[in-house]
Amino acid sequence: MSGVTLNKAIKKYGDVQVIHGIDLEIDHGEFCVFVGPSGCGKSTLLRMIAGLEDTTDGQIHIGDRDVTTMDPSQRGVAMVFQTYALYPHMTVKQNMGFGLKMNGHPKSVIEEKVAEASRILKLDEYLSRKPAALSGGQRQRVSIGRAIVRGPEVFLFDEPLSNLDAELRVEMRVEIARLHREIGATMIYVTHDQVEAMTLADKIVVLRAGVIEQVGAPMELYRDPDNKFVAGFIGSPAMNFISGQVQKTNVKIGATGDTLKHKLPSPYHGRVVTIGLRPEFITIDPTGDTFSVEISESLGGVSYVHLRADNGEKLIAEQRGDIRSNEGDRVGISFDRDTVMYFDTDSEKRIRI
Amino acid sequence: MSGVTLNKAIKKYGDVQVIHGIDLEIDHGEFCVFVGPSGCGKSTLLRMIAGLEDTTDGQIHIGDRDVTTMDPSQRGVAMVFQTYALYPHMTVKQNMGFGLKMNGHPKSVIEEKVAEASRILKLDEYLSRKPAALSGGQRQRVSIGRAIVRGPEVFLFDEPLSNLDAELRVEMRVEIARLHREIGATMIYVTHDQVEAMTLADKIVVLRAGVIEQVGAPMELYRDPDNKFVAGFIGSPAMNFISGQVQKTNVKIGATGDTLKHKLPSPYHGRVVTIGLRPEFITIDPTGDTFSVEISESLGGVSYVHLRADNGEKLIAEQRGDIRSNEGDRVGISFDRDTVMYFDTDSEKRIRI
Amino acid sequence: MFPTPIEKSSRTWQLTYQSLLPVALVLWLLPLIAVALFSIKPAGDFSAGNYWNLPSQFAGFENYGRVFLESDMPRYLLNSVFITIPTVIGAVALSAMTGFALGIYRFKLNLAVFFLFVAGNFVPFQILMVPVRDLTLQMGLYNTKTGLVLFHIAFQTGFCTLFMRNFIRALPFELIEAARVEGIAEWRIFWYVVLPLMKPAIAALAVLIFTFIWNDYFWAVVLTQGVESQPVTAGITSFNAQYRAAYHLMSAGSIVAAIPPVAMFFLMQKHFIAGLTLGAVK
Amino acid sequence: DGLSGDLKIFLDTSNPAPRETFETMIAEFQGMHPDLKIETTIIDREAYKTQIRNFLTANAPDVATWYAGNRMLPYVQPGLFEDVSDLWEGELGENLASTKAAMTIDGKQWGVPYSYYQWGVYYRADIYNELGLTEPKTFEEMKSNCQAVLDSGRKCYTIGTKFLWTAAGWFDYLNMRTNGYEFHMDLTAGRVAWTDDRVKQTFANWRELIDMGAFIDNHTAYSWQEAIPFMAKGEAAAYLMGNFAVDAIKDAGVTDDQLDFYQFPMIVEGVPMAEEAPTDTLHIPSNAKNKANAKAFLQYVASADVQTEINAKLGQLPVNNKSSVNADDKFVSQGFEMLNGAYALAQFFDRDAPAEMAKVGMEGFQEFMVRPDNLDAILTRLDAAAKRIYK
Amino acid sequence: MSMQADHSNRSWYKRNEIALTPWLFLIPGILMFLFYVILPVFQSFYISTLDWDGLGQGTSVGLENYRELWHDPAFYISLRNNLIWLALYLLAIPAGLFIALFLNQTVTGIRLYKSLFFFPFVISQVVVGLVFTWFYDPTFGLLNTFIGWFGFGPINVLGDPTYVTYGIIAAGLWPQTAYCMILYLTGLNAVDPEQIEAARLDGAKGWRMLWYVIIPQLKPATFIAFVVTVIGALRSFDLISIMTNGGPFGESRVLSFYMFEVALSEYGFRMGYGAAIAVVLFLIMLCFITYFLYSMYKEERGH
Ligand SMILES: Nc1ncnc2c1ncn2[C@@H]1O[C@H](COP(=O)(O)OP(=O)(O)OP(=O)(O)O)[C@@H](O)[C@H]1O
Ligand SMILES: Nc1ncnc2c1ncn2[C@@H]1O[C@H](COP(=O)(O)OP(=O)(O)OP(=O)(O)O)[C@@H](O)[C@H]1O
Ligand SMILES: [Mg+2]
Ligand SMILES: [Mg+2]
Repeated sequence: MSGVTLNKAIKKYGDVQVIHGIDLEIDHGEFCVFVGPSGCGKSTLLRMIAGLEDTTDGQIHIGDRDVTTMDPSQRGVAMVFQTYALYPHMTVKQNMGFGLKMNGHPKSVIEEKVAEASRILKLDEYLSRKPAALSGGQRQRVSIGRAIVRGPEVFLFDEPLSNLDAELRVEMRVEIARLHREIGATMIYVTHDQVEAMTLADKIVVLRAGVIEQVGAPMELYRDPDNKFVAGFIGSPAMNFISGQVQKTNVKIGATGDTLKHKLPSPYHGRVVTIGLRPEFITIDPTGDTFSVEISESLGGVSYVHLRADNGEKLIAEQRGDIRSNEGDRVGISFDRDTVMYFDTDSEKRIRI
Repeated sequence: MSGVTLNKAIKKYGDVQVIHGIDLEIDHGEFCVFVGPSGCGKSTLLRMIAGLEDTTDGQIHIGDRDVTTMDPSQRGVAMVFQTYALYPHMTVKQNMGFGLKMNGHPKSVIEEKVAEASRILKLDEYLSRKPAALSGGQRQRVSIGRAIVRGPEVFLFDEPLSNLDAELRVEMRVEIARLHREIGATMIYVTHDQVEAMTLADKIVVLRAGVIEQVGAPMELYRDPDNKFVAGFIGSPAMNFISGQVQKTNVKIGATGDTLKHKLPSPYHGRVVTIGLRPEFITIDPTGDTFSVEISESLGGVSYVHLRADNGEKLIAEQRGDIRSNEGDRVGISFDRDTVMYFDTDSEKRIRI
Repeated sequence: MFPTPIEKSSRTWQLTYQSLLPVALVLWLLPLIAVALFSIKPAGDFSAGNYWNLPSQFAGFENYGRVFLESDMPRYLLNSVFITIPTVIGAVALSAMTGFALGIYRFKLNLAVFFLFVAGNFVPFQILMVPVRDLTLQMGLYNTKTGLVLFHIAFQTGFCTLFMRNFIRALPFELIEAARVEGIAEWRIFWYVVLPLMKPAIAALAVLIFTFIWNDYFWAVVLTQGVESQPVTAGITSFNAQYRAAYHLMSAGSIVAAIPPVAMFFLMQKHFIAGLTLGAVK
Repeated sequence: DGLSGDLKIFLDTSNPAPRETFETMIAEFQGMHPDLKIETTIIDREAYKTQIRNFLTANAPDVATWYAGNRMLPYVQPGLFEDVSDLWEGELGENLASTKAAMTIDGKQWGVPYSYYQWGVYYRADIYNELGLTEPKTFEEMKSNCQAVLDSGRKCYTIGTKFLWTAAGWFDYLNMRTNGYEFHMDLTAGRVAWTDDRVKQTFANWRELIDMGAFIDNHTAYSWQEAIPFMAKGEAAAYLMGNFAVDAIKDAGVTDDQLDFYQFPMIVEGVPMAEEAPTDTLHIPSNAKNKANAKAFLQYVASADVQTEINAKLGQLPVNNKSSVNADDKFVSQGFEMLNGAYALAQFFDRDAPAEMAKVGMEGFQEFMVRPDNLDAILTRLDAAAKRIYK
Repeated sequence: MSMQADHSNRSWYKRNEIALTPWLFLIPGILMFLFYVILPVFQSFYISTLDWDGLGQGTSVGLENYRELWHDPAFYISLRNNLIWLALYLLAIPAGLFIALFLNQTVTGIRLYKSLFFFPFVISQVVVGLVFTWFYDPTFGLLNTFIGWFGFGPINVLGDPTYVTYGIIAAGLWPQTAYCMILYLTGLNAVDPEQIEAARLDGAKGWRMLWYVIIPQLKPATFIAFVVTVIGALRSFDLISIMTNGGPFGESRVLSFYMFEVALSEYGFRMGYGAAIAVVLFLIMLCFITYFLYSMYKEERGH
């Protein structure tokens, strides 16, 4: 049993607190992704689990062992770095076997484990090359191989793909998903790439400023975000936010003047709330006249139409198929009432209805 | 009249030929984007137009002047670099006015032109800052300003946005589009970003290994590519390619065993061709049983379903809405017959029908 | 041991380390501290055999006073200044130009010329002694500061070129291209674009060359003699011959000779270290 | 009749006393010729020996100090010293007659002497008294004295051989006392092989002293000045040196009463007693620009009164026989007496032998003093060097 | 627009500006360097075939100087000492690394400590030589005072032929170690922290971390330290001149000092012979120059 449990984990650098008491449970074999804006503490949290940063307060358990004060090498974790962190002076084989060698494993065992990892990662051909003679994707594969060889209970990834180009990124992403299925170990993965988070995760942890905003499966976060931050963060292009005036039984949209038949809790009556509308749920109505098209960006199968309402609010709508809107056109929009979300404008909390 | 014309332009580095006789006409005021895989010669071609690389053979005309052997400064071009190439020891104002100053223009003229450019780019506030005190997007704006100030006939951009982060990239992309509309000068733009190419270009030039594969408007290339390379290059996710067996009046798809009622030219009869199918035109049929779902990547509004046929061929299908396929499911696919393209398997040429 | 930062280790080890530092420093600088101590001792301490105890009285003013007032040291110091400063200016100026030419332009002999400078820089300079001395004699520059300065400039150009060229190589080439597209003459590119960007390199190099030249002894002995042109390194030997066995004065003289480069190092520390690393490791 | 123009003088009198003497003397000369622009450069004595060749060719002064004897040869031969035979005509020549031979090469004179001085053994009279010793007259006495000194926990002789030449003083005396002046001159002139048995005899005598432990330890680390404190502190009893050392010894704290002097004792009966008496000289480089002024200066320095005056201060002997010796200085007067009675005067090893030979030879002496067992190898080496140098 | 130009009547210079400019910039530097450095190297080769006292005309003696060198014991002593210098001077590299590791911490005032440790490199070798001469002095030197406490008896380091070269090298190691130290300190700054973290996860600690992970990453610094140390060892002159003047009886000479002595000292002025020694020294250095240029060439090509 090698889940990871954080219990009120706190990290301070001097007087600056960057992790504010995180409670989190990651089950054995789960693929958990940390996302959040830059500087929110994703890497710090991961490194605390790895033992590369001291935990100022609180506990970290891996399986049933309290590892809070253990050495990194004793925690049974392996880490894959954004910059690969391969030893440039060692061959691929030596890189992968280094950890075992340092821990005094016999040569034959090392050979065997390296062979197995390189088979899984299709690196056999490159075993005697130095990292400098490998492409970016191959390097990242080696650094994953180095992790596999040590047979850890928990894999930690810190933005492992962000140094690769778009094509390779897709390829490696699929590879990591396959690896997870194959090995079945617990994996914790830091990224700021939407697609990676959505496609890889069993569980996404959204962090902001050292605090967890929401934890859940990808589609759970997409469909049912707890607050405006999570709603805006998950999904691409990002959710549109416009203002609405709450009335007794409905909400009046500022940009269009339309009303939505939604009864919000009474404390909101008469107040302004934030309405969230995903671009993919908006349909453009060429006969309407509430928005003007600012730019229409066509990417082939899909176009993004930038709309501006007369009150200055902006929306992006996704448009599929062959209908094209042109710049300067006047259009209207329509959407399914059920796809709309409401947020408290001040607290940014979701107003569930 | 300041279009750009290339006439059998050739570039050799020593014995290595990297540009193989390019013929190209770019009209006055046109926004032309060069795309192609890394190393295909996009930058080289742009730098030949700028005069930063000698042209080994062939001619380059700007307007009606043959500029093939001219100095960069005499060609009436301005260039915007990926790394901005701002002079770090000069203020924004000095950066923008430097070229004019060195060429002996009077101070008043310089002031005026700088003021105008900074107005267009909304840089007025920053005129007395040094580049180090600017954000990436502002720097790129200054470097564009420097180009504007000189009032060139042709603007050259070499991956101007690739050093910016995703959000800024979108913003600057829109800005460049606006600039082009406003100034109306000829612009040549190198990128390897699909979205930039599709959204900015009047005309896209697809290069491969120093040769032009196809020239055309973005949607033209999307809808009517000349060959498999262009078809695969334009559009994201990339077009799927599967094999088909040509029969007299129809084509039999290897993966599904279905036949398409398409009469291909007779030389192909009995041969195998490549069938191109865009992911966005594939609909998944949950009742079918021709493919197994390998992975389904859900991004919220859209999912990419990786399918594998029993003959080992793979497809990616885009799926919208709430229907989800799960890994291991057996499904079928359907698509509009008209969205299919055929390619010669050997020459990779498009087979038009 | 390395990568464990000290702040992560145990409290006792931290304290041990903190107290070890000054001890190590004193041991390391022991010879120097001794000389400094010598230089403020009165003569009597030495004849009394009191070499290593604290001075019986502070005689610093007297000793240093004699160095400055009763010997040629001030003239030697001045000579050093007049040799070092022009050399620094000359070598930096020449190498800024050569570095620019070799760093920016691609021409056939580029690498050959560059390697010529590098190889020349590593020559054991003793091989130049006989011919250079002869050359200087023939030009009538023997025993002049000019003769010494000219040679130093030429020889240092090798090292400085290596340094400058590598620095310029590391500048973004787009800056040059941007300027070329703007129609700026090449020499103006040098003057207005490259030179301002080279300021840190120039500062680092200037400090480095300053110490090299100030501390030169060999060429001072080969190309000059006598108080009218010899720098302080050579002067100190005459000074010491004059006061042989007068350890307090010799020490004071040595300290005086050592102070300018040390002061330079302290004032310009950042540049100095940048110079060493840039020049060497690039 | 004041001179005018420039006069550039290079001196090697870098020790404090001689330095001051010369500065005073030049100031007086300046007083006589107020229009003359005199520029004096005083160079470290050891460095001067290296630099003279340079400045004679490149940057010649009008007057330069140097040494008599063979030591002039390397500069006379290539024509770097001016022939000053005309100064020697007439009265001055007669007055300086005793050194004329030492100043003559090819029948011409190449400079004028200003001083010479005796060598001998300076010793701590108080220690000798304490031990009941007297000045030795023979080598046997010298050794027995030495044994007594050693037994008292002191060393017999201090010496600092870092700059080599001090060891040559010992060799010169031992060789002249063992084999005689003529043999010594033949040896330094390359007419006798270094492997000759007679030379070995000289070294054998020297070795007796070395084996006794007569010399201070670690002498290779010291210059002659740095060797003085051993004597001053009473750790060593005597010092074989030139008379110029007296000042320095006294400066180190030895009083006039404590210090005395004796002639290097006889070793082989019947060998006439020759002495070391190096002559310091002044020359005019042929490249000098103000030769007339220079000659006037030389004449001035050679004159009886000036020699009297400067030598009194230097604690050395005037060459001009019209000058008077400072009778108040017991070392000077003793030395004067000793030299007057000398069978012959040698200049010093490094002035009698050619420069290169001197260097190789003195290195050999130093090595011998540290590793006497290497004698054969040393002598073979010296012989090989001599064959090349004297060819 | 503003940038139209009539390229018909551009001056010849204008048309060839890019090709000509580098040479215009190079000329002063190249001339100076050729004149004072490159030509003299070849002149030295020529002079080494002469019997010449530095005045007037030399006479050609062919390879006579080299033949004499072959039989000259002093030459072999110098050569031997040069090799000792080369070998022992390299100790500055591990010593510098050791101190750098020691100082590579972040505690208050560490910058000052680093600077003070760097001192010996900044002061002139003349002063270093003097300081160490006194340090070694057999009567009052600190060294002997120190070992005196343990009942060992004075060692006459600079006066004893068996110790003298080692004594001088030790003095030379002092500034050289400081030099290597600073190179390593900057090298350590450039060590990739992620690799160290990776190694920590791999369980590498202490010496094994140093040996397997840190030192390989310091290779560039080591290379430079090696080059400057070799050059320094072969150029060594100042210390010998100041501390022993080659003695006792020539036992501390190295080639560069010996050639100075032969060519320019009071007893010498055998320019040809001196040049011959210089040529030998140059040939030894040539091995290293070639190695260095070769590495640089590889690097340049690599880009
Ligand atoms: N050594 C340190 N000392 C002080 N503050 C630090 C240190 N390391 C990180 N921080 C701060 O801790 C916060 C969290 O940093 P962290 O690197 O974990 O962010 P992140 O979420 O990984 O961001 P990114 O997406 O940019 O990698 C940041 O505000 C950062 O400034
Ligand atoms: N100076 C040069 N010498 C030799 N070959 C060169 C040189 N510069 C470029 N090339 C080669 O020319 C080809 C085209 O290079 P270019 O930089 O134009 O590619 P690109 O399409 O801009 O690629 P990227 O998208 O990576 O910028 C490449 O194969 C490259 O290796
Ligand atoms: Mg991070
Ligand atoms: Mg490019």
